[in-house]
Amino acid sequence: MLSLDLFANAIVAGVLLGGFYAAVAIGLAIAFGQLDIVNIAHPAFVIVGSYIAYIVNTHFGLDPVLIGVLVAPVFFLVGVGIYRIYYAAFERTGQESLSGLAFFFGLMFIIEVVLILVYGVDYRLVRAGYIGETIEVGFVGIPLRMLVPFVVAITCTSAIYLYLSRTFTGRAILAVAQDRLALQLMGADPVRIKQFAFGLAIATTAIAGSLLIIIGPVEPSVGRLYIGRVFAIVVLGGMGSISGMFIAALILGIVETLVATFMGPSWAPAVAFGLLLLTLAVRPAGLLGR
Amino acid sequence: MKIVRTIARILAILALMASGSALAQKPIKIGFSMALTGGLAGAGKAALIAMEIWRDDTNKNGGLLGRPVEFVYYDDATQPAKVPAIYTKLLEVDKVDLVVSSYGTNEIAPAMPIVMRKKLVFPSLFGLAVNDEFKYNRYFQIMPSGPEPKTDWSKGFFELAMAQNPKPKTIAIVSADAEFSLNAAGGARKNAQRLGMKIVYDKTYPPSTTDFTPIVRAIQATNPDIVYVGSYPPDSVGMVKAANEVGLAAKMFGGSMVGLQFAAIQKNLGPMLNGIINYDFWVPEPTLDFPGVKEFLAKYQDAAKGKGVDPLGHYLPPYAYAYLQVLGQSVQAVKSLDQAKLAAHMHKTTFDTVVGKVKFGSNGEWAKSRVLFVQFRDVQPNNLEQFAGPGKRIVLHPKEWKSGEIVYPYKK
Amino acid sequence: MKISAFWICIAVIFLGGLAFTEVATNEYYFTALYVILQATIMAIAWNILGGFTGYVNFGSAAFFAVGAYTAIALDKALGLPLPLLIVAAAVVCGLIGLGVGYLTLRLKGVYFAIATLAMAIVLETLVTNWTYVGGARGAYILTPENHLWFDSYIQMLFMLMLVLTLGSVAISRKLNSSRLGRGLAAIRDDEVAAECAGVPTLRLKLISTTVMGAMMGVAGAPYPFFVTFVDPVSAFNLFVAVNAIAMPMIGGTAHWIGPVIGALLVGSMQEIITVNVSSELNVLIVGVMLVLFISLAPQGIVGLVQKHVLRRRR
Amino acid sequence: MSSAVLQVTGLTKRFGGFVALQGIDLHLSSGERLGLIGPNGSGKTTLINCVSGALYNDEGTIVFENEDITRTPPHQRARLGLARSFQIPKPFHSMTVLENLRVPLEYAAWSRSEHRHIVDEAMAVLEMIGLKHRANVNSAALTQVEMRKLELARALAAKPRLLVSDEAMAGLSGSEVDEILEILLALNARGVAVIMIEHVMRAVMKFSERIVVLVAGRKIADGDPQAVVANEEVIKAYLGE
Repeated sequence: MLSLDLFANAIVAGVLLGGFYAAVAIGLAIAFGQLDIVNIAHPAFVIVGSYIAYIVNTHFGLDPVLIGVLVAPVFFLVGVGIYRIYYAAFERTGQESLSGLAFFFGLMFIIEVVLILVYGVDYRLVRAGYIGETIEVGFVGIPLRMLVPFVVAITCTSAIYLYLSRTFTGRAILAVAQDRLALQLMGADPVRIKQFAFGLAIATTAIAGSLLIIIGPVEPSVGRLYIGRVFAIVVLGGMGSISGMFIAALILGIVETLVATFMGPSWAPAVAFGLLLLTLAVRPAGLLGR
Repeated sequence: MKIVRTIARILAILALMASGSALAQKPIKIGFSMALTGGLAGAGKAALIAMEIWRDDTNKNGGLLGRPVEFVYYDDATQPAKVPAIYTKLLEVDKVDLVVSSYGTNEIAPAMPIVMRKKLVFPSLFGLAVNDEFKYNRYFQIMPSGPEPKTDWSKGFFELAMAQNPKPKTIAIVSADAEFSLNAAGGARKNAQRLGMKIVYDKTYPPSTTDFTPIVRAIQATNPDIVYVGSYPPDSVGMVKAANEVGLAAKMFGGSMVGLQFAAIQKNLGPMLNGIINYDFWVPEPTLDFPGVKEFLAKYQDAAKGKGVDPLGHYLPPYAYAYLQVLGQSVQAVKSLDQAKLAAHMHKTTFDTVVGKVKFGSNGEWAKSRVLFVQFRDVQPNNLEQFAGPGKRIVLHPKEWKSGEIVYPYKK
Repeated sequence: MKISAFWICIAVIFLGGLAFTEVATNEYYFTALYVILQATIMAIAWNILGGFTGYVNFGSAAFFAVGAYTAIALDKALGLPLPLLIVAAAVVCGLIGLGVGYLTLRLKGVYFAIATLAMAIVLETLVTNWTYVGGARGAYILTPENHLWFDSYIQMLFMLMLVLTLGSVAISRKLNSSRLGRGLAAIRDDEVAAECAGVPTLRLKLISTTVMGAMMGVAGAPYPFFVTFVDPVSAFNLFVAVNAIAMPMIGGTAHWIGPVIGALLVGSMQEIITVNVSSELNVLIVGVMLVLFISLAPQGIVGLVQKHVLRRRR
Repeated sequence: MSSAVLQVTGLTKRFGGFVALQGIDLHLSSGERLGLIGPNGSGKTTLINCVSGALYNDEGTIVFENEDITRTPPHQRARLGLARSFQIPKPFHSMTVLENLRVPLEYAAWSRSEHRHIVDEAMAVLEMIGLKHRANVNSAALTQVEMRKLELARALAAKPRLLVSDEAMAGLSGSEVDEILEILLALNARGVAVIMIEHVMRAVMKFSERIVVLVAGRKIADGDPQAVVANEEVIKAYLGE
């Protein structure tokens, strides 16, 4: 049963899947990891991204990834707007943890239901030339449907990683998580920085959404399936750490695929979340905790 | 003046109520719950459109027993927990005369105890083997799975397999962790064992699975002759794509994949579907051209526009129309709403419907299975219209409805 | 004197419920009320941990489902009567709650919330793969013929649920307005300070999570007999979890009456909207109400009333 | 050494590889007023965290009123009569000032005293601390100095034998510092031993009967305030070389 090519294929598939998970989780790694905003509606925004990719793709035949990139600025503005509400209602009064959580919980349901009211619950798909094609490298097959999201995810993650570590605003975002005072001394307004960072976090969901719909069909409540996964990844990766998040996403992808291949897929979610529970219980700081 | 007018009005109403003619005009209310939101809403909404077409058709022809037909229905949101409340409300508050079921096993079963307590006939829409548990003699299932639903379901698939030369010896069974697909897979398992096939892979996967390639690869590694899949729409799509990408080398591939019957998914998958042998209930092949079905579909396709439901409506809507036809024809035949008489009539009669002749067995399932196994053939990319006509989904089984020969192995 | 007023209230509601079963013949009311009462117990239970103690539980549906599945398993294995099934569900879910309580040793705030989410998924996977209770296929429970002296089974279930709800209210009130309640509130406000003020935080948190778990199990145990068909997807329904959070938040989390008000209000509204308009709007309205209340009236309805009363007094 | 309230012996605390406290010995007699000083990061807060139980020490023992409390959880220590206040006030912000005091009265002091008139007792504490007029105000609405007072009041309500006051005066004005100082002295007059951690040297010198100096996790001086302040090592640690 444990043949080499099966194993190699499982690892490759896991890495590809993990890359995609990273694209979904990166926005949360910023919002939750850096800004301490528990945006449980994050996957719902991803689904909105998927729907926009679906609509534009069906009407104009644009490539989904391109749509995601084009729509990202709009999402950025939406994110800024949401942060303003969030700041005014919760953060300023210092009751963000519990109430903020419930706020995003409600937001998630509103997004989902509005999508259902407008588009129904049918599964939506996109068309793109590469869907259905496979590259064979030796005995390892790489479906382009998974490879494209992986490449986009890597690009996206590295861009954000570089942005956070190399630019002034980026470092200010990192600082917001750790030392507000230092940030103020640097002459930056923490609220503006957080607003920008949250906008950035939401902007990534536009791209993640387009990747999701490339991989498989999407309907409004699919997002719920990702809540657990993305939080697992961010926590496993150690909250603020982008590289930790990426490694965690890969681990989750690989574990899920290995379990699906060798133990039976029905145990995959339990293993993934068992892993999360274990991490939380043994090392709450995650893999590369701050 | 006002008082006089009021008294006059009351008298008029009383008179109306007393007179038989007015009573005859009182509509017959048919009550049901339907999944108009939630996971099964796509199907539920399509069913509702078909049912409304039946209502309008019936009323155009003078209604039932000379009375117009009226629907009372509520959305169960695909939540079984809502169903009991809806049916009690239908019976206790709305005082409906007849009830029919919602769509799908999970939404039908919770209504059963309430319907059973009131001893009502219960025409049901696509529940798999619900009555195996309840053994209710007034339950009638329009889905043609056959007298032993779980095993009859996939019998045709295996008969097709056994007719090949050389006979396939090994089989992989994979299904989603959910009610219908597990039952379908369970039936397939029994059939395979009965035929002495070797089951080389037998696993389930959770509905939340994103990537199916690992599963297909694991199946491929066991090198089965046949791959039998029980899946729901999103995973059916994932499975077909993954099979295509991995280059699944089985000789037969398909089975009980829900979703491949829907036009939008067919259009998206396009040529990837070619060769797959999957169950279906109605396809536009000449052998299945039952009286009335074309007219019905024309009305449906017209009504479905812009409603976000299946635009062609081959799979479920004719049956949603037919289960009301069965009920309506029975009411007309026994000339009353007496539930016992209706039940007796439904048990003994062969009904003529848009889905052909329907005869129920003693457990309320079709007396003889008519699960079709169709093979996708010659499908072109990105084209919805092609599925409206014949030639793309060839009926291979049962023999009476056969419209073409099997392509075996499935990828030429 | 106040205590007796509360108990008189409880007794009146109980007798009112009994009288209702005598008077009303329309079974719909009992079914609808059952759903609302079930949501009320869930809301009260969630609030014991979430509102009083300050730990957000996203896994309410898991406790509910485990309660339901405990009932199914024991009904199938031993054919126990319903009251014993409820006790068993309370014990099982209480134990799970106890385990969750130990999680709080290491996990605070958001981490705890995420852990409960993960726990729910792990439990759902376990039940999905547990074929004895039907696994993913679901399980049927045939409604028993016997319904004591009530006219129908649903009337009996309704009275049972009413008694359980009243019991939950009493427990919740006890936990809220006693010395224990102040200890829980201290934990919610600042756990370290509470510990230093002599509050045995771990023990109180364990009490809190155990009571919460047991109560949710109690709410779930009669569910199979109510719907007659249970599958993991419907039992682990996220909507159960949402309601359990939204209802106390809308009603007000700090006071024991908050979740009761929230559940009765939102629950009846949901029932009316489901029947008259559509279920989508129903979820939408719950979502919008939740967001509005949290942003504009974080203390919930109870908070609004308190504010209003205080202003009047001045 | 007869009536020791607190006896810390050889206390060591490490965080990973970093040694925060190294073999600290600390003795406190009943009713004594001790000042604990040291530069930032010298381990003062870690030491009182170990004493109050928020952290467990890796080596050494802590004996409180002849009872070994080295492994006793913090709430048990509070019940024995060991109270602390926090550097950053941590009021129970959903409660009124009065209710804030009920928590320690009902928990920490519960087993050691009569508890028929919780409200009266709480009011008495508030009277002493000068917060009586604010009793029914929500604690989140207090001013900074009132928060500090509440912090002390809550520690007092635990009816302690030993109070550890962690920088209760940081950032307060001169008159406010005097107010707090008065409260602590009044408390001490009732026989409660006090460890005061403070950067305000004026207050420390005025208050302490004895001063202990921590530098980089080690105790470098212990004795009469004047003598300690004159100690060369202490001056070096504070002023640098």
